[in-house]
Amino acid sequence: MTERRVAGDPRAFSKAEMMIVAAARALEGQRVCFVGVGLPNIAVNLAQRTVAPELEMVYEAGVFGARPARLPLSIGDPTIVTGSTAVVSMLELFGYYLQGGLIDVGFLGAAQIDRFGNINTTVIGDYKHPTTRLPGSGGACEIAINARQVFVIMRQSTRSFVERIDFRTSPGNLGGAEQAERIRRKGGWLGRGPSVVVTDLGIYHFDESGEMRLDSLHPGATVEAVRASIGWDIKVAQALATTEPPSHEELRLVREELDPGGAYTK
Amino acid sequence: MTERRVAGDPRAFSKAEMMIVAAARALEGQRVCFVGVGLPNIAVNLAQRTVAPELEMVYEAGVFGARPARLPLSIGDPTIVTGSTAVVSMLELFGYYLQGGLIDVGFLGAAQIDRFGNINTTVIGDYKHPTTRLPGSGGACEIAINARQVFVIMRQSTRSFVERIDFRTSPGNLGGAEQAERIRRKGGWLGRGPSVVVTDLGIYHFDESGEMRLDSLHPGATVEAVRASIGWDIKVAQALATTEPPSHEELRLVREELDPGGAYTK
Amino acid sequence: MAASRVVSKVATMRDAIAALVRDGDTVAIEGFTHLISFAAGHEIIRQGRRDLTLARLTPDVIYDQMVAAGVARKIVFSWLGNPGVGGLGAIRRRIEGDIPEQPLEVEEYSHFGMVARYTAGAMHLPFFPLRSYFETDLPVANPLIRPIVSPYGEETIYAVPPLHPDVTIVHAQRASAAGDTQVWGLLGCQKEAAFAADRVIVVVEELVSDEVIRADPNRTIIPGLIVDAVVVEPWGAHPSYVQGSYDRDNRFYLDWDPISRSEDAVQAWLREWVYDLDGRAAYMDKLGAERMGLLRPSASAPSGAVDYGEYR
Amino acid sequence: MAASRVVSKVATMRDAIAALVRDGDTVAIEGFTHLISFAAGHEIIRQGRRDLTLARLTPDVIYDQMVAAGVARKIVFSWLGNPGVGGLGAIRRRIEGDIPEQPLEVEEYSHFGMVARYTAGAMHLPFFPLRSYFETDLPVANPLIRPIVSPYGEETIYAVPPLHPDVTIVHAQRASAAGDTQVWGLLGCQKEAAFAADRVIVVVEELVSDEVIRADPNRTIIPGLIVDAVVVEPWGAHPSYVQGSYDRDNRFYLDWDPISRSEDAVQAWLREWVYDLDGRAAYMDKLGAERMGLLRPSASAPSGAVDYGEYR
Repeated sequence: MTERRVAGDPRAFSKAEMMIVAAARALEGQRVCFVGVGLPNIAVNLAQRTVAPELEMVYEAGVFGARPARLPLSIGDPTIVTGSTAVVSMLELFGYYLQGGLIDVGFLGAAQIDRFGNINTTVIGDYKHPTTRLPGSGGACEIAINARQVFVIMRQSTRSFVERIDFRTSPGNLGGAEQAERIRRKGGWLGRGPSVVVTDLGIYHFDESGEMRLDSLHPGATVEAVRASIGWDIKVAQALATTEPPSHEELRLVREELDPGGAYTK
Repeated sequence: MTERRVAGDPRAFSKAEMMIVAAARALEGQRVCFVGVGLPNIAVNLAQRTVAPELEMVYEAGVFGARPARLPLSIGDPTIVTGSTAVVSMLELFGYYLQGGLIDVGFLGAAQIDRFGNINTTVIGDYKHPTTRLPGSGGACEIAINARQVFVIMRQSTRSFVERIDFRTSPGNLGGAEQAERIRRKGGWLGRGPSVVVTDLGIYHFDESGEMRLDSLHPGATVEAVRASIGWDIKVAQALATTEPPSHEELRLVREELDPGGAYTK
Repeated sequence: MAASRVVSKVATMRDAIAALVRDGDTVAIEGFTHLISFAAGHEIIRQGRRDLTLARLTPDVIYDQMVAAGVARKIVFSWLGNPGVGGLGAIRRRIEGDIPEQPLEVEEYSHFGMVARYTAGAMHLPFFPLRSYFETDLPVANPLIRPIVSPYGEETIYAVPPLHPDVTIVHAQRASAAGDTQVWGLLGCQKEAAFAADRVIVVVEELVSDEVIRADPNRTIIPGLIVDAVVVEPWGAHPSYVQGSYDRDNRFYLDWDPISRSEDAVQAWLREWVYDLDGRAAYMDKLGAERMGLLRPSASAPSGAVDYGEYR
Repeated sequence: MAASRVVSKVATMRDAIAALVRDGDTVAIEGFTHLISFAAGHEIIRQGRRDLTLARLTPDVIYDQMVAAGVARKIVFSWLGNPGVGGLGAIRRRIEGDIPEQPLEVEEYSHFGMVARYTAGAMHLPFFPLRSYFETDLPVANPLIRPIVSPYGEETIYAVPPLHPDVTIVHAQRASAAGDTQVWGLLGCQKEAAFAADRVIVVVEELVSDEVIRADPNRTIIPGLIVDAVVVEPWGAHPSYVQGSYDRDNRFYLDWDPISRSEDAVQAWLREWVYDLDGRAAYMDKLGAERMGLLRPSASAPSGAVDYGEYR
């Protein structure tokens, strides 16, 4: 069954599966997670079924404490409603839950990210005359500001990990940790910004200067492959780890329960 | 049975009953009424049972379209909830219904009123060292500003109808119609201010200068009695009317259905 | 007590759109994933409205279709996509300048910004304050997002202006003939969008008696007071969904992706599914009973009842 | 999916107040006529808390009792009275200076102002804007009510600052052991007061399973996430009421009027009904079954159920 994913790979899992599993594991010990659209959705649902059974999933559509019986394709699916703890208006969700400071982790995807974790999901090219029009902020801008910390999951390439993002939709560590700290304190932000980035090649955290650092390589990935797919000179941890491959149970959950159609893991 | 109310009165109704009946009649043709605490409560409930069966009663407690099965003693009684059209948070009631401009008539009581319909329900005497501490604004301040028009029901005396109120809790026609119009327009107020005052002696409207004018005397009341209980030189309509006495049905509703204990009509 | 004589606001979709949606209007068909009135959007296309400003947090497939049909000159939004699937081709082509004869203006916020705009509209406030937009390019892209200084302690946050749609259209599980409307499941910002609007059309799965509404007043999200028309249109939200009635038709959203990539395919789809049909009943006939059957919930999940008590 | 291991927050009233209400705290016992936790107020009196700032839209009889007992140094409110009856004597005497050894500071708003303050607190906003206070003496009496200029078009309206209670206490029909709380009937501003608070105590008529809550998630007003203690105290709102369970005890409110006029009578009442009893069960015993019987709703008024549907 695993063959259809990565033919010939002895470990028998895809890069997308590794990314989703690693992202889910990052939620261990977290309590309240705001679930972004796309890849975060499957990662957070996997975490609730594995490392974080007490995780409260918050969907911007207005749901607190979701218990989806199936993986929702959209983040406003009826399965996130039935059996949830609370369904509230979006005014309350964004006002009382998010801006009120109750979200431990905001889990976002991104089209472009820079070394300080600033995110673009708005346009490629000039705003008024875009080469590519992307979806825009949705809730990402306020999640990045108000969630206590931000996790990011995205595929990496020189088009997505760039020296300079074309539009800043969601603030990360701005121009560096010192500036970001000063501005967050002055503005009374509740969020401390980005803390983990999980890609199809590895796991990154942010160092004291607020800059992204490769801390763990996924099985089969190399530092060279990482460097070749990042638009700046990426910092690499001295004690670079190797990500534990997906367990049988993690793969089973992804393949049989969460994404039997392979929409996320192709 | 009427004897216990006004012994010896050939017409057999009390001044309080006349006041409540006249106030209820003033609601004829109105659609949405915000019901203040105290006398407005019985007047509006009577109106819904007589001249204004389609009247939508709004209670600041968070009820739209109340159909009280009994007269509520307090304006947060359970009988205003059961069978109502909508129960909402007070944020929505005050924000979307009142400030949003959906209230045709705000029906208020008052401790002091001046010739321009400005109202005091806060203190008698100095604010910091009051002779008498009154309840305060409650919702009255915002009702006076945001309801399309304001009706007032109160007993009159030289202590309540005064040349100068001790504290302006709820704005009426300020220093006169011209000033009030200018300020309302500049401030984008939705309300046009007070339009009717009903007392135990008569019915008042506001003339072009924004000043109160006696337009109708209740049966048994005299202009002299009115003048003796108002702290300024009250204007009296040239064509002074006499208020139609309460009908048998109006009295029956007040005495048997709405206030069998006589709490409002003593 | 005297019985209230309620005037029925029940109308056909055709009559409601004809009477209440006008060229040049700002129209909000709201509903976050849940309860999106595709039926109303299709009727607006059929009646050939022009120069609309279309407001919605997530323009979704319905605005892709409406923009493709040429009804809009502008969209006001916060997230532009086919949720969980991809992009909205018809809208993107017009924004990216591929169809120069049909330019499309954009006015862009974040989700909370859009919700706050409707809320300011509903509350008749000149602005709504929020802690979004700090250190982003959004206030540069949209100068209507403005800083505001708190009167307490000099803190600066951001404000958005009120949004007052000329018409808000919402789909709901049920309403009375007077327009008192009840919803369960995701509430989105329909209440705020309705209170902010000049005119309101409610489209429902089921018309119910006043007694059903009054038995559970805490479920009422929109009072008939602000409703201009009640359209009874079962399945009117397809391919969006109605909690407890039918599922989101994810296959439709997935199928839209390749259609949306081609202007010709979109126009062909509009001919087949909108112009050549006279309304929602014909659309559902064409969709077919088998597809509808697949969208039924797998089982019922009753809420249970609560007791309000009689107080006489 | 993995079952979530819920930590129970169920506590006795005595333990909850002992652990969560501290001298000098700002305490909000909210509930507009409906669901006022008299039981919590009495326990605070019994435990002899001091220097509290008591916030509430309508201080009501419960704050009259608490102020008479000397727990408060200040009240924050918008309407000070015994609704439908008259005044609150113990509070008035202290404001009017009749008991100079127990001065009582006042900070006064309008209803919408208080609601807006809790809302700003819940939303972590530095202020909330509103169209009240124009041309009144309230901003003079309370300089925390301040003008604010809109960033759109120069319009000036008013603002109020956030209110962040140290503890908010609400009564509700039901909650789970985790603190997920559901209410029907008047909602007041309990949700906003709870989200604005640092600590939250929920007092309920009935403890229910997680399944009851999750069967109707639209009725949840407070998530267990923000709740510190769940106290199961049937009749804990008397003489206030619980929709569907018991009526407002209007006789109690009427009887309070003459008591409240005399400081001695108030102190005697507190001895008899608070200090000499060890909790709510003893209070209800003393009130008696006959009185309780009179307060039952005259009949049930069921809401009816709705269907959320299973989606697997």
